[in-house]
Amino acid sequence: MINKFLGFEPDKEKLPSLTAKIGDDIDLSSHKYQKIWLGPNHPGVTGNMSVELWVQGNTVVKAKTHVGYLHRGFEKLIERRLFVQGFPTSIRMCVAEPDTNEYLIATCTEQLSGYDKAVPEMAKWLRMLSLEMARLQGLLRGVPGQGGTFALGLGVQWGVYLRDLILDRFEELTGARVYHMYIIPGGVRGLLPDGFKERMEDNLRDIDDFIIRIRRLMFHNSVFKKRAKGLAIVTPEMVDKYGIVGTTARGCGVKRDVRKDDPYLHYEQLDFDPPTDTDGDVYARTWVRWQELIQTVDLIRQIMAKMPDKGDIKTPMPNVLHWKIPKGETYVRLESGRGEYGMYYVTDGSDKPRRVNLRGPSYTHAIALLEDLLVGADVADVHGIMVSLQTCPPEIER
Amino acid sequence: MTIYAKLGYTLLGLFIVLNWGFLMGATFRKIGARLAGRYGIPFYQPWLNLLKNISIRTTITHGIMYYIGPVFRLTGGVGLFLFMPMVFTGSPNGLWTNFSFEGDLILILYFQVFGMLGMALGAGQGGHPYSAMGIARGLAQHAAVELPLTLAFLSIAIQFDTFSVYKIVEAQQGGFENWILFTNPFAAATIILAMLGAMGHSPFNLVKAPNEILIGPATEFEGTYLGFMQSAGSILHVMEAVLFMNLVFGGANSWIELIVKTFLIYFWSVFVGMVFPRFKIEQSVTWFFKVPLLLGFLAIIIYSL
Amino acid sequence: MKELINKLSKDFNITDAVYQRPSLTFVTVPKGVAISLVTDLRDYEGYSHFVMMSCVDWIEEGKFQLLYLLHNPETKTDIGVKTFIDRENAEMASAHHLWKQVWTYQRELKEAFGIDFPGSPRVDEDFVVEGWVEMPHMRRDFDTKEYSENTYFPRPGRETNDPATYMRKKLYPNEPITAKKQDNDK
Amino acid sequence: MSEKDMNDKVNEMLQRSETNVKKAEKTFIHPEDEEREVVAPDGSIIKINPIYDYFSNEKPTEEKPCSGVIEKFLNWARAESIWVLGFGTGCGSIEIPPLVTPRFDMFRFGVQMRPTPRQSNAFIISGYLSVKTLKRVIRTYEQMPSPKYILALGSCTINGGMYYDSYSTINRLDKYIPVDVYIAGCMPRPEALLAGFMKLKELIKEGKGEKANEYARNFDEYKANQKKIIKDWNMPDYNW
Repeated sequence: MINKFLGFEPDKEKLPSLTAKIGDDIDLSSHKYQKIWLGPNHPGVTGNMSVELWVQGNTVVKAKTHVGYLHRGFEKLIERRLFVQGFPTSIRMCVAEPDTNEYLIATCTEQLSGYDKAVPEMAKWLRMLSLEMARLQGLLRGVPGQGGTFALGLGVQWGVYLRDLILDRFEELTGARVYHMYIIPGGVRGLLPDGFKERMEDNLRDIDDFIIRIRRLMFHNSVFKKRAKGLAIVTPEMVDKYGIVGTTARGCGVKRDVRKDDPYLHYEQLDFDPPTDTDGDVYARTWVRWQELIQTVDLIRQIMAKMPDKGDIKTPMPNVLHWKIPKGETYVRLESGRGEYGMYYVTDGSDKPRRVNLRGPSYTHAIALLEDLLVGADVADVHGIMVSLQTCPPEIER
Repeated sequence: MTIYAKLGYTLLGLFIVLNWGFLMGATFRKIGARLAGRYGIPFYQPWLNLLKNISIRTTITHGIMYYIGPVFRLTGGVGLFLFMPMVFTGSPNGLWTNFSFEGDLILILYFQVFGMLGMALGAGQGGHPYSAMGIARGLAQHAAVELPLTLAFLSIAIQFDTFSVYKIVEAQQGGFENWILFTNPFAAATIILAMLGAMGHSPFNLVKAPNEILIGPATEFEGTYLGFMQSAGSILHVMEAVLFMNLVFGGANSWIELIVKTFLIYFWSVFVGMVFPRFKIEQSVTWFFKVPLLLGFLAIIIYSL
Repeated sequence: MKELINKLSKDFNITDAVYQRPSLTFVTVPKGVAISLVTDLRDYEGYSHFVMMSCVDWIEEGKFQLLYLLHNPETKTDIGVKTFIDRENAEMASAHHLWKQVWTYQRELKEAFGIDFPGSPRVDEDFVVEGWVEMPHMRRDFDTKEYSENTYFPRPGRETNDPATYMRKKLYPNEPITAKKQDNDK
Repeated sequence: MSEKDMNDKVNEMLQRSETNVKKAEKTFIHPEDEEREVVAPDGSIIKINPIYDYFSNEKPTEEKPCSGVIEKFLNWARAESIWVLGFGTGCGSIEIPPLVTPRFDMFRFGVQMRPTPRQSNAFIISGYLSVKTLKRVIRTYEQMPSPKYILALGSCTINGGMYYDSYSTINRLDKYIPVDVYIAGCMPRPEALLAGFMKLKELIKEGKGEKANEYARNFDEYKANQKKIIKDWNMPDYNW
């Protein structure tokens, strides 16, 4: 009311219309618009990508995403490597949660060579543990990171510190800090070290404490609410139209979770319910992710309680240097921290795959959806919207 | 006291203010770091940064106004210092009253905007779209801050019937119950709220937000110019704190008191900045035009009746 | 799943169906039918979630295999619609009107394989590589190693070995290579 | 491959690169980048040739260091206040957040992040570089004020690493821009990065951080290597 009285809500009819769509050309020489580039050399974009913005005042009228700055040609490289050589290559596809790539490529090769039924119980539980730990470390960076886009850097500092602790546990389990190569065809590489569960429990207690603090810092913060509420709304109708998955879909009330829809490993033995919210804005998405943080901590506790103490961790496989997989194709998916993450794998009977194609959630979120959500947004909100869609450029261009 | 002695004391005061500004900046970055659980920068880092900036070899130019930007900003800071009585010693020609005179409150109001306008010229010639956007945001927000601040200043001027900062400080002597904080609470509340915007910390720092638009007006500045600007920023921060100390918190009777009071005043804006994200520009403008503006009107009305 | 495929094969010319998993089926249709089948699946069978679009280069047969992978959120099943198109002057009808993200896939396939999708928005723009003058980089006959060695500067001293022969040389230096093992090496 | 063979190969490549550049200049000039006359805001008519500017053919000036004690003192200041550009060019940038947070905290060594190239003097090339990014990296490097330092992360910048046979990523960074410190590993741990910063500080204090002048001296050679692989030199408007 007071905004209207003081004239802070501009009369939209007096301004040139915001009707620009993909493909429309905006006449820059009319001096009504300005073109600015956000990225790649800009701390406000997620990773190494860029967004080309046509702005009118502070309002974006048209946006174009430019990707390819991180293109390494993974799919081509894997085609000329042995199946097992593909592992170290493929896990570098997405740096935010590398374990998901390990699981996908291991399961694809197992399914096509008929070993998927032979994976031992213990290995399945350990795979689940490493996947959930990967999700946890991603969320510890991602949830406060949403506050970080609005300059609430304190939560990021706490979150990244706790993420380091989880990476320490990864180091104990797998020997590596970021790129683990823990899940291999036929099983996993190692058992839990002694005392792992106790140390993990210590860290989880710290994270519990952090979860409560971040709630007070972000979700009870009036300025954060003011920035995030009503921003970049995704409606349930848009979900199928744009192929929206994961927390972005759950933020607007559409329950899409591969762990429930297409259960893999032992997820049907765990007791959990994917959180949802109805608003579909940046605040709702962050809220869903925050609840998922609680849930992931709970899932790790459940997994550690339910998993057997000992057991086979790897089924005997053929010599990997001469391993040939019969002709076939498959698609395997899992729920990563960002949503459905899948891999299409084609073999032709030789010792190298014919085609590997990764389907990352950012592929649709960061290009088709982002370009449409940015129209009408404020320039200052672009970074917040990109992070709220969990944009991860390496999985777009591979 | 001869004019030369006065000049000497003024320059000495400027030196103290510059170093105190550097130290205060480093201290608050350390406080922020400790809050996050970090060790933080060494306390002498700002001096090293200044030296480093001076030692940069490359100089680029975008035209004459580009040089004038940092100079204007420094002039704004130094001008604010020149006409501000720093320490109250009981005489208008005291050692640390600098060149304050009747009506310096108006000049100080002008000098607050001066640096920003200079930056607008310099950054505009820089030609970078981020600079232009940053400066447009900065000027919009500055106008929004100035309005309640000016109303509060006017209210204080009406209260004591003077535009001299020295006389306002003089009127507040003799115990904290004489501070404007208690004698004119509406004006004081307006100033305390508007101060957040004037200090340029979160949530009112979209002007130089690295996430949203790189670093705003300073995008194109490097080397010595950046060193100039950072020194000017340090001086400005201290002088804003001194201004609010003089106007609301009863001035200072010694350098120690000045340092303690400016530290606490500066801490208020940093404290708010640590736990709040930043506003968008239209949100911050609206914010200043709501409560602070109403309080400012009340302060005027009460003392005009 | 089988009932659905039987039902569909009445209307569409389904030449092949592979039941990969209980929840995943790949069907093969001629080039002209693919888009209508995808539209039918989306509108009437509930396969409303477009998972991905991919292409496989079967260079031996001179064909590209295009795949449209759809997911049904109700029955939690997937169906992959495959179609084969010629490698020479590859061209396919565009499906960008069905889902909003399809044009991105088509833009990528245009760049990576050289398949043209007339009418698809921004299909001629660069997607991941910039200023690419060679043949489309995902085709099987494009040799990435050779290109890399010719274009970028390999650092002297870096060796690349075939893992199988290298390991045998290191682990069993005295063992003669039998005929069977030589077969395996190929 | 011996060093001599390498040199022969490089020479041969350079000869080919001449034609490549000519081809590139012809092929990838967008209409808005053609040489033409435009009306300036004040009404005068000026000639512009954007593509020539994009090549950045103009040789940077070589700035001589001061002498003796002064230079030592300035070098000490430079070493203790390193401003790093916040541009994550590859997957190594995932290890930058741990560096600015409590666990590894690089601020205590005087290393800080700056958002714009004009204000930073160290550049972390965090891992593999695709040709598309290399173009931006070179532009950014040329924008940074001298003296400037490059830290190259990971085996990908040393010899191509995992991507030695990729058509999209370069193999040796030091053929395109001079590198001060290489940090090996895939990916290097934050401790390794801190050690890299310490090494850089040592180099600067010894007066060996003069790679910007080396770039200016061997500008033609570097530029020829860059032009050989970057075919499309069109730059987006203003900046990126």
